[in-house]
Amino acid sequence: MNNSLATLLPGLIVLSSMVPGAMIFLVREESHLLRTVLNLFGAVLKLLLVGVMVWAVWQGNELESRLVIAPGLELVLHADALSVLFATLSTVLWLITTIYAIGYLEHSPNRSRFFGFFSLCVSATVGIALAGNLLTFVIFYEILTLATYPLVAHRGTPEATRGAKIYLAYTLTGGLLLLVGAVWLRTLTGPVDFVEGGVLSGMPPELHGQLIAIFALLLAGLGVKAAIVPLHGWLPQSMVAPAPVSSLLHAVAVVKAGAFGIVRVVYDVYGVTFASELGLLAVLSVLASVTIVYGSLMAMTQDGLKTRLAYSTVSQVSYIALGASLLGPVATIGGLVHLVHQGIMKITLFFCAGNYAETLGVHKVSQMDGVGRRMPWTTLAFTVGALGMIGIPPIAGFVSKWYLGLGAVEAEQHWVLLILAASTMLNAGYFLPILYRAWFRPLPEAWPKEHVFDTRFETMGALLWPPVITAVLCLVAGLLAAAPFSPLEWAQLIAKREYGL
Amino acid sequence: MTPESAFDSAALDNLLAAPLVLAIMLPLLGSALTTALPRLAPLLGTLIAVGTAGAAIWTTVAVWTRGPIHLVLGGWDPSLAIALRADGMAAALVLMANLVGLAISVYALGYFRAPDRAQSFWPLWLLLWAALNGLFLAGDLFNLYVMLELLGLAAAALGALTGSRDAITANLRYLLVGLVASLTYLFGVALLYTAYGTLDIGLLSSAIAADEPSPLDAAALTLMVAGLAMKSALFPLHFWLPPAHASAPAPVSAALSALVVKAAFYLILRLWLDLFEPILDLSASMLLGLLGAGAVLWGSWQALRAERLKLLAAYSTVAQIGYLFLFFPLLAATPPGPSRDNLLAALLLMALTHGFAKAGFFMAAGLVQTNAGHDRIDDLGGTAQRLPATTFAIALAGSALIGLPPSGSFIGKWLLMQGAIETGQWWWVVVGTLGTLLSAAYIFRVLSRAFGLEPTPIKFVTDARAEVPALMLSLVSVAVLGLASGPLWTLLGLNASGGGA
Amino acid sequence: MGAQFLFGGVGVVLFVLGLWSFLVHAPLLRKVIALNIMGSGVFHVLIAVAYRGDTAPPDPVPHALVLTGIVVAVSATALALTFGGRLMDMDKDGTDDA
Amino acid sequence: MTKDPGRSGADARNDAAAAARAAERDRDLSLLLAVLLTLIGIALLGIYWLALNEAEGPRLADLALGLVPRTGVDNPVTAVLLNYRAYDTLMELAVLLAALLGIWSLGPAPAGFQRSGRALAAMVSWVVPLLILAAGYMLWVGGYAPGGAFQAGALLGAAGVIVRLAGDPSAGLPGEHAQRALSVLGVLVFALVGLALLWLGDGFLTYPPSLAKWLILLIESAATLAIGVALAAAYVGGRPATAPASTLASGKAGARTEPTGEGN
Amino acid sequence: MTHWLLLATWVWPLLLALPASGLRLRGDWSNRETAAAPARHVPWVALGALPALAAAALLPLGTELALPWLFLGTFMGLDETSRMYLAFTSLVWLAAGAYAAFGERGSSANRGRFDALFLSAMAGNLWLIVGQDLFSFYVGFAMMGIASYGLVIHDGTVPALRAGKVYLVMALLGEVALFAGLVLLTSDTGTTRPSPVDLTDLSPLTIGLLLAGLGVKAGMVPLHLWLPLAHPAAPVAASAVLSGTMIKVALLGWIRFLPVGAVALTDWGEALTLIGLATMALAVPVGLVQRDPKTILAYSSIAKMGLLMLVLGLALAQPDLAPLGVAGVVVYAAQHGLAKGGLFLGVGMRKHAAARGSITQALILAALVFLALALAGAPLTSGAAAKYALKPAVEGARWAWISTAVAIASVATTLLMARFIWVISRTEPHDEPAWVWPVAAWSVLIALVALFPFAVGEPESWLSNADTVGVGVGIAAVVALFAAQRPHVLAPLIGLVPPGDLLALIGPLLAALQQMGRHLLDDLGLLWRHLDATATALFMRLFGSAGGDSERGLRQWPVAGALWVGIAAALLILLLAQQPLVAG
Repeated sequence: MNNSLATLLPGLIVLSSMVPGAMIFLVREESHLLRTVLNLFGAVLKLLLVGVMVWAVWQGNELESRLVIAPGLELVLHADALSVLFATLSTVLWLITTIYAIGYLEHSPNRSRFFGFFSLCVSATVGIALAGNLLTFVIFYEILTLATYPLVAHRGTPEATRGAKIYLAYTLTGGLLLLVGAVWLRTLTGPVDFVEGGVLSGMPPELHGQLIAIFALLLAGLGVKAAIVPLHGWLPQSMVAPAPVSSLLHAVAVVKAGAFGIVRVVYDVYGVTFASELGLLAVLSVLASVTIVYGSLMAMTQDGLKTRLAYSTVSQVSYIALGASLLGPVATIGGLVHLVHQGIMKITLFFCAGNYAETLGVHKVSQMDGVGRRMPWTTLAFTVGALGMIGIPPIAGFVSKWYLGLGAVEAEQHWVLLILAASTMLNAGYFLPILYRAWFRPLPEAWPKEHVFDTRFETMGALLWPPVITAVLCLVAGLLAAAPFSPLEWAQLIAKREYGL
Repeated sequence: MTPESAFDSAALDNLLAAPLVLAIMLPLLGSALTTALPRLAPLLGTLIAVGTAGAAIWTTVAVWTRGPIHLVLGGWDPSLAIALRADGMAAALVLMANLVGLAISVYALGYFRAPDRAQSFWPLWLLLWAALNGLFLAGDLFNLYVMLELLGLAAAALGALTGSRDAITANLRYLLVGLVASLTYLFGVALLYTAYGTLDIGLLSSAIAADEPSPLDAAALTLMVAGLAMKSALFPLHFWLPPAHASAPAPVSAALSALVVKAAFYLILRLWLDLFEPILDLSASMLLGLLGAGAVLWGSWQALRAERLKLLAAYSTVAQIGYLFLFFPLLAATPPGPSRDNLLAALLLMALTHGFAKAGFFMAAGLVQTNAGHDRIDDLGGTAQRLPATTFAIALAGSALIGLPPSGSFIGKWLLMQGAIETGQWWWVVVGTLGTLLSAAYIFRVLSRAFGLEPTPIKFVTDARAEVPALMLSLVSVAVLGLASGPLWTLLGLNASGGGA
Repeated sequence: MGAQFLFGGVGVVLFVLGLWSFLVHAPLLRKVIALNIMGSGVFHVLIAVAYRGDTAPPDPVPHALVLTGIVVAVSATALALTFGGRLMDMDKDGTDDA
Repeated sequence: MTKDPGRSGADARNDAAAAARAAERDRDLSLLLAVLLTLIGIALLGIYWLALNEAEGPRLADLALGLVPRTGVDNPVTAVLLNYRAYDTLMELAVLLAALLGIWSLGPAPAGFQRSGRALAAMVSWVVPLLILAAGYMLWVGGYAPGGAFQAGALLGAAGVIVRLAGDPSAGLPGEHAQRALSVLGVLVFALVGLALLWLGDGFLTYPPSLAKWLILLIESAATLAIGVALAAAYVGGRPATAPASTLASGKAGARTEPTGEGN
Repeated sequence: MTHWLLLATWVWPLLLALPASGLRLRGDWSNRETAAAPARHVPWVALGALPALAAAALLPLGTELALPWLFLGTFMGLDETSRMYLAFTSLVWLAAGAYAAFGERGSSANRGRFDALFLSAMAGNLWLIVGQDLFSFYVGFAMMGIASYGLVIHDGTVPALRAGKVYLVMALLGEVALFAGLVLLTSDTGTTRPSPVDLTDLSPLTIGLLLAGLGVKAGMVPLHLWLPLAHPAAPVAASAVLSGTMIKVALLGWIRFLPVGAVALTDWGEALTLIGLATMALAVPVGLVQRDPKTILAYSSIAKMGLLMLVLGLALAQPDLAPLGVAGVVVYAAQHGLAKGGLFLGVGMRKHAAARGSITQALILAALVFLALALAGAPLTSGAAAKYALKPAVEGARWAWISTAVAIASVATTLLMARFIWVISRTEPHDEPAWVWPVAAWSVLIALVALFPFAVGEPESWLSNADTVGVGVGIAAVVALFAAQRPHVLAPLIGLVPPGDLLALIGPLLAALQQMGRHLLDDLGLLWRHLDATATALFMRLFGSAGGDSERGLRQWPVAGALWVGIAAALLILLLAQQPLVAG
């Protein structure tokens, strides 16, 4: 691989959406075409670049961009297997979400602002994915907060601004705790990059107390975005955002960034073995488990479709943390692969929820009677996503669940199986009634607010295809889990490297 | 440097002197010219602004390439004559002040439409500018007094430019504060002259270092710092600042908040570090740190409670100055070395970032005010949404004020926290964290107004002459200072190897 | 030495007195006068430095400093008084809290 | 932001109560301040005493006096003012200019005083030329004896004050343009001389000994005029009227009630 | 290339599911009438099981197909057991498919849904049979389980919905337990395609979870609660496969994932035997008092599964019995699958295929009697042959009384069948047109049942079992006579135990628990909302603007000055404190 390209590529990947994003701000509101071109150009370019990166990392190349922002403070973008996993996920889903958003927001105001921040948001996410040290991570983590705030507030209704404020209060506080933790850690270690296997295991025992405190800070900071109970309060509130934003928040960006950060900290900063020695993993696993159960329980009580999905996210994302909290490569694989699987499944669900809202005005579960008749393809996609969430094979969700379960047994934490079982039951408890309503109940006399599109499809094409595509992805990710370049394969590659196998 | 050698190297001196002298004399001449030719004031003023900024850049380049410049005016013995000196710190501040000044000038072109206001503004503004450059480049304690007075008078006069009762009241108070403060400072100078018989900072510094610490040093330092602390609005002596800055016209507010306050702070820093270091111990620095902490918390809190945008910005200045004072106890507790260098650079970086950001913020706020006819935050919704570029500038500047990455103050805060943890003074971390949260709260209180149900803006920039300078300044504070602050270390002549631990 | 302390000491006292007066008295005119008294105090101290015994000529530097200081004080006084006058014109009720 | 909200009755009552409380507080505080400042004063006196008792510190006097012959003037104070520390002086002129500009920026001048009676007018017509003459002398004498631009300027200013007291609202000053030009003359000449010297290679404000005397004289003359005009104009207390002074309305001509610039 | 047929067994029905569903991409969606109306119904569903049948018939034993890229690594193959399973499963699905395609009526929109779900369940059932690894088993199991839920509630009636709910909860519990069991199994053995030898070291937890997880599907008492509700509630075609094939997969799972024949699990084996006995002991009496013929059949299925569990338990406890025992279980399962499938389909025929009193009805009734006899194990029927296959295991058991128990059970089954015939013969048919294809398919099934003993069984088995069936028929005849003359004596017994038996006991308990849980949740929710509201209000107040000027006092010169002087004094003191008062 060309050397200069190797040092530029990670940076270019971040810039490939940031630059079009910045340009979109300047686009006049009515220049629909120009904006769409910019959007898609950025998305496709990024996808191509990520493709090159995947290939390069697969070949074992080191890709790294470095920028000294101050002596001792370096912005490092580094492509390793873990970053590639997350970066690819965000990039692919961004492209799909962009198409969806273009359709979704076709006639709404402030589109330039929306798409500008939308692009920034993805740039930040990819930056998080590629961050090569804690400083870089913190920087992009905060940028992500900032870039998503306008998206959450986009609608401008009082609820939207309120939700956005709450979102911000949580995430900024979290970011600050993360910052303090990162700074503190740095005073102990000096500048260190993320290294597979961790960097802290050599620390003298008298510092272990501090390291535990730092972990608590980092976990608190990351836990806010990862929506770990009791730091999850923002997530249901931010459901006021437009559907593409929710999709992005839940599947690709914010929540994932938190979970990804936990993975990074556990594996590449502390080192999973060392973290286990410090007793940190036990705490994390308990927190994750509580979150999994709590989120599901709350989801059952929600009538709003999006809030139900939001609580579902609370629950599901903690699978990733759970995977990180179990010592052993198998659990690691489970957690990591869920990063991807939860992403594609949840984005499918949110797309569908958006379709219901946009096409029929259906916002609540109780309004969903018979939607399967009216919007069969959307509902089919929703069904795939929902069953995947429950963990029904051969959809992707099962794969994660399997590896988590196996990893738990491997780590001799049999109680985790109980959590998985409970979660499965609860997921079924809040998803299957939706499916039942959608497919088995008769159609209502009239939909709450039906929107007739000029199309022969059940809804606008730009809205219909994204969920269908992601639903197919859910199936493919499950059915071809053992095939090369599947998320599972990547997760295995990462685990192998993390454990030095 | 003996007189002979000064004469010998006159040619070189001249060349080196030119930018320093021009940076002070050009605006002074400009002030005279614009006074004499009021009709041409905007044109002349702009030309002079460009020239002055050029001289400032030249100064910085000269310092960058040749190291600190020390220039004795008149070719007399240095103890007798007045010296100008430009080291890295001065050069950095001069550069910031002049770039901000240039932006303010361009902005003012659009802001002051009424000819009589413009005629009043330009000469005073250029005088203020001359005073600023003179202050930053001065090497003589008495000359500093004159510069302080010039600065104070010009600033008060500019602040009262709106002619409203509030403005005159506030700026009369400001004038009196300036007078009493500079007299107190002068008293300290007089005591020093009594003891050491010279006014040159360099000579005094070595004299103080050579002598035993004496009570007179303590008294002089106390008087000078007390005066300057009042001028730099250190909590709780900031009482004059919010009304004065909030009632001034926007370009003036920008200059006052971004530059003038900074100048007084710069003098304290110089006294503290250059002149009186031998007689200082931790406790005195701790006192300043405590006051700084009070400023951070109280200023941010007040900003959060402020009803008007410009008042908010003014209180934010109080808080930001507080951050700068937090560095004093850290500097005192850190032995010379990379850590101390980092702290010093971080301090400067925060000052610079605040300079750019606050100026941008005030300019944008002024634009909002002009557009809306008022600046009550709660009623700004529509205006903020009509002016995307301005809101964007507020957002960017705001994130620099909060210290979110990738702004320069993020780096500054990072190093501040790092220093605090390294020296065991962890309580400053708590202060910084709380301050950051509060600042985020007040900034986003404003920004959330930009998301409403108002009509969509047609284009990004509506009034380039007014909006672009604000946007550029904000952008500099975020992007340039945040991502490329490395050169600052070089400019300061610090060991750029970094190394946190 | 004695004369020097006498002159300078008076300067110190004047400064402190002026400061007290400045802080305590509300009317602008009194404040301005107090400021000038403070200034005088400082000038006294400076002039005391210039004294080098009865035989030697005095040090001209402090003299020059004092001269400069006086002009600055005059300028500031003028501006402050104009401000005050402007305020009084605007609002006969009082001087606000300045 | 500038509108003065009319205060309601409740506010007024509250204000009254608050004022009473404030007065009481001020009494306590002034006592506290007195004690504090007394202590600080005593401490400062003590420190000052100690400092004077120390071995005589270095002084600039010998150096300054020794170099006077090379300054182009004979009066050491003038040498300091216009040569050793000429930069200070230049800036001091700028301070004066700043004050004047500040005064001008507040609006047109208030009305002048009642035109003087005959006796006063006669006296003024005698005194003013004398003052101008004395100013000239002062300027000249500054080269070798106490005196100089400031003293001269002060005399000129005093002349202006007298004229205004005698009833000329413009204090005998010329029209706006001339006034503006004269008031910046000092700064302008001073700065241009300095820059010219820099341009010529001598260094900023570094007079070649041969020209020093004349350059200083030039600067001093300009400064004198500028100071005089500035002081007089400052006394007038407002922007010079473009129109003839007599048309100024009496009373509250200067009390502007227009809203702020940014409000509209 | 023929081994790809293994893949086709389950891919084909899955692929058919999409066209069968009748979903259209384009249409006039805004029109309510046309939006709901699907495309023309095409009977794809009848063809779903063809590749499976072909595979069972054509592929040689030992055919393998490894697809490591598929799912988590898929391995398909055909051994004795799976071929037998594949054969009877595909036959039952084919017959039921024909019935579903032509016999099931109802709104055409719902038919598409039914067909798609039917095909999905079929695919799952076939996948788990041909798949030799545990992932295939679990995928198939789950697909089948979830899709069946849709089949159970298809009619949307209240009993169907209730049955569906019970089914779903229990099926999910079963799946979860199976999941955990398989995870533990993988962890214990380190492979996902365990041979019996690999399984010797299974932990008790693993075995328990596997038994319980599959036990739900198998109708193991007390996990059978869903079965008597769900099987009758489903449409006929679905009941046929539910009872005929789907419950059998539990046995397949046990055979594959328990160390049958590899090691003696005495405790577990005996426990399974006793549970099997208990299952029979409960199912038959309860079945006898049911009204609905399909419920009776369902209980019969439970009883039969009990029998098979019993035998499997014996094999588990005594490895020497395993080869014959497992073979017997498989044969019996096949026999029961075909016969039970036929019986369920026959109920549908009886109800709808022809008018009352027609020849067809008579023939149908006769066929039902034949099937019932086969199920009861009458000589010359498939039942006799199958039961004969079980004999070695039963007689080889350590517990001698097992044979007696089995014989009693045989008698009881006969009684149950007699009760079924009694009920079905009194059922009023409501004939519908166009029943040719279902009847034809059914006839083929019956023919297969009739041929079964001669194809599979050994000749000596043909005439076995006459005694027990004879006793049963005799008792039945006596009871029938009695009942005909004195209906009021036995009448109160009918319906004494509602379908789902124990559920009636558990129901209130669950309801009470649910109530409590809801209260608790409500209270917690209230508390949380209160806290949340308080926090939010506080937060909003912070963000809200404030009035007043809090620095008015500070701006008073004496106040500010005192602070200033105080700070200066403090600074001075701090600075002086570190140096001697008199310098030098």
